[in-house]
Amino acid sequence: MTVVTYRQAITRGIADALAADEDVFLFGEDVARAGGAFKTTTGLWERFGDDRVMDTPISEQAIVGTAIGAAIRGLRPLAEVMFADFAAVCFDGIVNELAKYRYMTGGQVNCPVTIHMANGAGTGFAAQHSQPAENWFLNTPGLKVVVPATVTDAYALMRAAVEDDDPVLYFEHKGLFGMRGELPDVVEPVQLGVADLVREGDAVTVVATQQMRHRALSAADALAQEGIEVELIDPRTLVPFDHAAVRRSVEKTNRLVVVQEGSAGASWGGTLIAHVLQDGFELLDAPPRLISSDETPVPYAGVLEAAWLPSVERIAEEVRSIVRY
Amino acid sequence: MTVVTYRQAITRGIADALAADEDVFLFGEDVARAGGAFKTTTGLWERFGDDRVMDTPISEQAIVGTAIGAAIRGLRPLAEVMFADFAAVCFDGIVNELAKYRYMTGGQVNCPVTIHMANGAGTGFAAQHSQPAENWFLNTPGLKVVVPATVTDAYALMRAAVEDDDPVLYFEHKGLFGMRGELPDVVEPVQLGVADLVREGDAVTVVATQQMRHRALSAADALAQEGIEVELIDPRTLVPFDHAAVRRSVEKTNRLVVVQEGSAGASWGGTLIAHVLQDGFELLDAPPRLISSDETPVPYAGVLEAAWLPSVERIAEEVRSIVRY
Amino acid sequence: MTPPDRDAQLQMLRAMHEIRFFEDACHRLFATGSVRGTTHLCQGQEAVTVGTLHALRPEDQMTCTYRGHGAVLAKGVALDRSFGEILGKADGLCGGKGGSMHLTDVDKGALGSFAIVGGHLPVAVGVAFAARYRRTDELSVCFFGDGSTNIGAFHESLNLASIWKLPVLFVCENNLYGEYSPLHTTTPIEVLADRAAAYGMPGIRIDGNDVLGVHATVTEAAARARAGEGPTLIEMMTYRQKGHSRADPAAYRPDGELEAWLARDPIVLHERSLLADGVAQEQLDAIRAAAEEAVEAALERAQSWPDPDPETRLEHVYA
Amino acid sequence: MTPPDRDAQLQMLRAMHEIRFFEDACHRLFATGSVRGTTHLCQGQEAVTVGTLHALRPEDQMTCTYRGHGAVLAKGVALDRSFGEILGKADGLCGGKGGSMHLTDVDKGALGSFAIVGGHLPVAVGVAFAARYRRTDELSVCFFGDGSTNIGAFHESLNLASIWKLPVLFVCENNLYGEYSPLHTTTPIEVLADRAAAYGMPGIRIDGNDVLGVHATVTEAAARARAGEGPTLIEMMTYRQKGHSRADPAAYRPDGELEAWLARDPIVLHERSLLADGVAQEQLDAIRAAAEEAVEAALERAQSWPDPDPETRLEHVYA
Ligand SMILES: Cc1ncc(C[n+]2csc(CCOP(=O)(O)OP(=O)(O)O)c2C)c(N)n1
Ligand SMILES: Cc1ncc(C[n+]2csc(CCOP(=O)(O)OP(=O)(O)O)c2C)c(N)n1
Ligand SMILES: [Mg+2]
Ligand SMILES: [Mg+2]
Repeated sequence: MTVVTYRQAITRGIADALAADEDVFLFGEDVARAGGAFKTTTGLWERFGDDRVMDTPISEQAIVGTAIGAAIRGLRPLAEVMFADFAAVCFDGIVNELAKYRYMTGGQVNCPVTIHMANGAGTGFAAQHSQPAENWFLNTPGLKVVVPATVTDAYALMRAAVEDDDPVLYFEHKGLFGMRGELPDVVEPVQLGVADLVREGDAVTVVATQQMRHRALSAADALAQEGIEVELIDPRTLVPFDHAAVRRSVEKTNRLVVVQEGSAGASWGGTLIAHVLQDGFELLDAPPRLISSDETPVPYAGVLEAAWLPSVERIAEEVRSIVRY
Repeated sequence: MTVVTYRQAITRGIADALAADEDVFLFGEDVARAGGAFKTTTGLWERFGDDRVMDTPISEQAIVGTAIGAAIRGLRPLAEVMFADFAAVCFDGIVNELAKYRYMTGGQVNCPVTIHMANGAGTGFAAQHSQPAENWFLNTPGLKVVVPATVTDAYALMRAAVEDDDPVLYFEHKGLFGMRGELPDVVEPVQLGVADLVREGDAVTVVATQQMRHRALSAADALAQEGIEVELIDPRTLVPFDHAAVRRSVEKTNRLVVVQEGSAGASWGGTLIAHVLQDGFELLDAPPRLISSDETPVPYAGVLEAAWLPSVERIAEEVRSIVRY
Repeated sequence: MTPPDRDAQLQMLRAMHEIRFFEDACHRLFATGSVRGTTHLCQGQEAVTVGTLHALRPEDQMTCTYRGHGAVLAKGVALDRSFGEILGKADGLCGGKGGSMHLTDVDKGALGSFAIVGGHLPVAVGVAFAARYRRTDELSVCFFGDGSTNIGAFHESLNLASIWKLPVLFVCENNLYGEYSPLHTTTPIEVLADRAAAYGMPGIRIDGNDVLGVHATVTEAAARARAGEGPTLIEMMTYRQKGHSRADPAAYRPDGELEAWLARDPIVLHERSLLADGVAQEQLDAIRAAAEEAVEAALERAQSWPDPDPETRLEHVYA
Repeated sequence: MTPPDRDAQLQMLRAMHEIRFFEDACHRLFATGSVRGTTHLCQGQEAVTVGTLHALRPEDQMTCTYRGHGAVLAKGVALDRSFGEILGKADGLCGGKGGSMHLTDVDKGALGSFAIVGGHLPVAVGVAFAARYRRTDELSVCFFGDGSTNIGAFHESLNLASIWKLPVLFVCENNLYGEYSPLHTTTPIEVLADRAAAYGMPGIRIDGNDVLGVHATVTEAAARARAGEGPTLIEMMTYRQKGHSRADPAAYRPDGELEAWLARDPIVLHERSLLADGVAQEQLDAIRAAAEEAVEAALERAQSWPDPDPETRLEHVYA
């Protein structure tokens, strides 16, 4: 057991994946000599060498395509796409080639590609470097999507992603890089599609990921002072999604709040609410609530960006209003 | 009043937009001499000439960027991106540049760009040429999204899109190109964000767009034989969305079914259900239902693709089950 | 580097005939509504794919486009299962999920037909990367059109392949048109092979209708690639004898263009060279007839196959 | 083509000084936490933007990158409102919505700073298109880095600009690095200007630290563009004296590289040429001091401005 940062947990996850399987290689812009734009790959080039860890030109389309080609020939590429926003320049590779390759060929190939990228707002990078980009990919069957929020999950989900035989988009949240936590020496493997029950409670089910999980937990602590016990669930992976875990919880609490970074349109939070309401309409004693960001791009200035993100106070207030409904 | 096809209505919409404003120009791959891959621009090059109607190289990134640059300098570009699936190769231009330009600059520019593209499944083009791609864009504030289903809307929404001062993605549905309908000689202007009440009824509110609007209408006709009167709403534009129209209807019917082509994850249908349930929880007497396609890419073979798309029978059956709930 | 022997040359003729008959059959099938959506035929371009793939080894890996029937067949994929896929049959190559634009037979090294222009070029780079990573002798070959050299993925792929000196051959089938637009209306240079210089890569333009010339050039470029000397861009001049897709009558062609190219039909040219080389006309005719028969028999078999079970549409999304 | 007169040359010196002091101030501000996220500085590259934009007209239109402070200031944008934006102030150029990577002042023809590599190249093509469409004499100029020449949008943009012979200048600031990677590790050719040939476009490599040389080359290319002869790719060799962004110490530089380039600092070179031309040292010192004072005063003003009202975050999404 050591205390490490979320960033270091990612690095360790990648290192152990590289060590465990010679078919795994890491590549992307500045991941080798420079150790990554976010320093999530520090020391890996030194340890694994030129053959396993490679810098690329600024060519995200080539990066994603290369990963696909290598994967169908039996390798397990781990590509870095730096800021998740840049996934837009290789969107075709991800949604039209990677996600559909297995299906279009009638199952002739597997695409065990992992793409890891830095996600989310709150760090002052403005509109083109701050998007919670996971929502772009959720209408595209064929992809798996993971969104770790803790040190342990950052590690374990990286291992699971690389070992998975399907394409996995691994979103690490920029706002969490410096967060510290305990990482066991031997981390229990995590399955994709299994939620984490962060906190038990009976008053309301709150579902949140990444940065919002931590804010929701702070809100839950505050609400506990008022006697409101929140049950907090972090799905950890958006595809596959652990609907059973949310259902179990809502059966108990009869209330549902989803907290997400990013706007509401075509988002995982809206999808979840629609799903729960379709299958468990009678379960809810109060309206579902989607707490999300404004319907705007991410602004730069501190006061603007802070207001854009759901705050602990806002989460507490909205949860309170649902509980009191 | 003449009877024209949906395809011809688009062409007339573009022609009238070009005729009405010299700042409008049309460009894209094979739109000029060839009249468009879908023949939606037939005759326009002959009529408006090289200066107004231009063929481009196969370079969607350049097409979208050129539209942006021209728009901020005061023109009203109308770009064709052929199959909507190809929007993936210029996704960055659309979501990171076009959608955010005005916002990032604090309102210094407008981007009156229209991008029209052929959308949807059912015509045997397989996974990379059949996606209902509108859902890719709904988590990106800054874009407007229109999805005409009728001859008149195809015309009127094209005019409204080109005249709008914001970026508009205009999705024409491939399955409707040959559909015939009456087009008035002078078409009433349509505002973006105003739904069409297709059919009145009191038993259930059904919301559907494009191809699914027509299937839902057939299903409604069948259900009427059984005494179930469906109220059918076609929002016509997904952004802005006419939430008031849906609310009004659900207040009357107390039941909601959304029919959409494409899978459920991060879709407009799920978003709508979450929205209605949050704001009108007490209105519903039965669970909301999202009728959508399978969670797979679009398959090629006729029997497979037919099963992938919600059929009239399936729509009728699911609506019936909600009404009988 | 020895040229292909007589037997190999006759096999190339047979392969070209099979593609030609296959495409003619597709044309008919599309016209009669048995092919859904669209289909892009390659009559006239057979020497490109046959010359290239017959110069390579079975274990080499190939990617191509929606206009890929010829490439797939030249890679040795079964005629009947190819027809089956285009007809959307359960025993088609992809179980009916892919169709005309996505013929794939991984076992034969026909890794995929891609329908997004440029989409497969980076994939071909990755295939070559895997070969190098595993220190095999395999090579990756990638077919694409003239118009595709204007899309971003082309640029990124050639650049990366070159800086990493990967064993990949980029074969540009210059058939003078991208869809309906003549190349000169979209592309400010004439010789596309010249683009290779932007990537420090050799670029060669050759006659793509001369199957032996194609074979020779590819043999040389393949040797370079296998020796670790990196990729080559080979522009092969050829002509699409039919329209772009579906029922396109190709009315945009200048007068006489088609006729001039028909006179340089790759099958005719190859037959002429074989005749000059002493092969008897009867043998050529027999090869043609055998090819036709094989294609027709394959089509009949494929037509007799059942449709896929609708439930199979839910399979193969995830591993 | 006459070279800039003495006065114009002194104005260029002043402009370079202002950029240098501005960037030094940003460096301090970032270190002390007043700048959020990141900032990319351009000390050492001032001659590129100043030489280019002083050779053009005020009505010409400019797009640039996240490393765009120099380009924006050289286009005549106010120092205080630029600082204000970087500090996230209500009166910043973009009301605090854009920040360091998105300085924009449309009134001055500073059309935007773009943070996605390659994202603005097609936009620059569209700006030139509008000029031609409206038959104005305006020109579009676009700055981007060496590393950006490997991205797909570069390829598509130069190709389209060339086939349409649009009035756009593509200025590649070759500062030897893309982020932390030296160019030769990512790019298989040495002279990026050679890529112009792939688009049938003239490509020129020049010394980007010689402000008068830059001025002369741009003047010529601009004349060609305005005459309807199409775009030019100009590669300007220069050096990024600081790290890539934020607190990057640039430890990856080979020994002596920085020192060699500091000896060729564009401001030093220009002062030397002015001295040789008979300008007095005192006058040069006065210009430097005035620039420093202007920058400091602008910073003080900007720092005194209020934060934006949080409600303004909801504005400016739609027209
Ligand atoms: C990204 C993208 N844009 C446009 C298309 C539509 N399209 C299909 S084929 C084609 C022309 C391609 O021309 P070329 O590369 O010369 O190949 P050819 O068809 O001549 O074999 C176009 C534009 C596409 N499939 N993908
Ligand atoms: C599409 C995309 N990929 C990666 C990045 C991250 N990135 C920012 S700057 C940069 C290096 C650019 O190098 P160059 O073009 O030489 O410009 P310079 O920074 O040297 O001015 C990279 C890779 C980005 N912003 N956009
Ligand atoms: Mg072609
Ligand atoms: Mg650089």
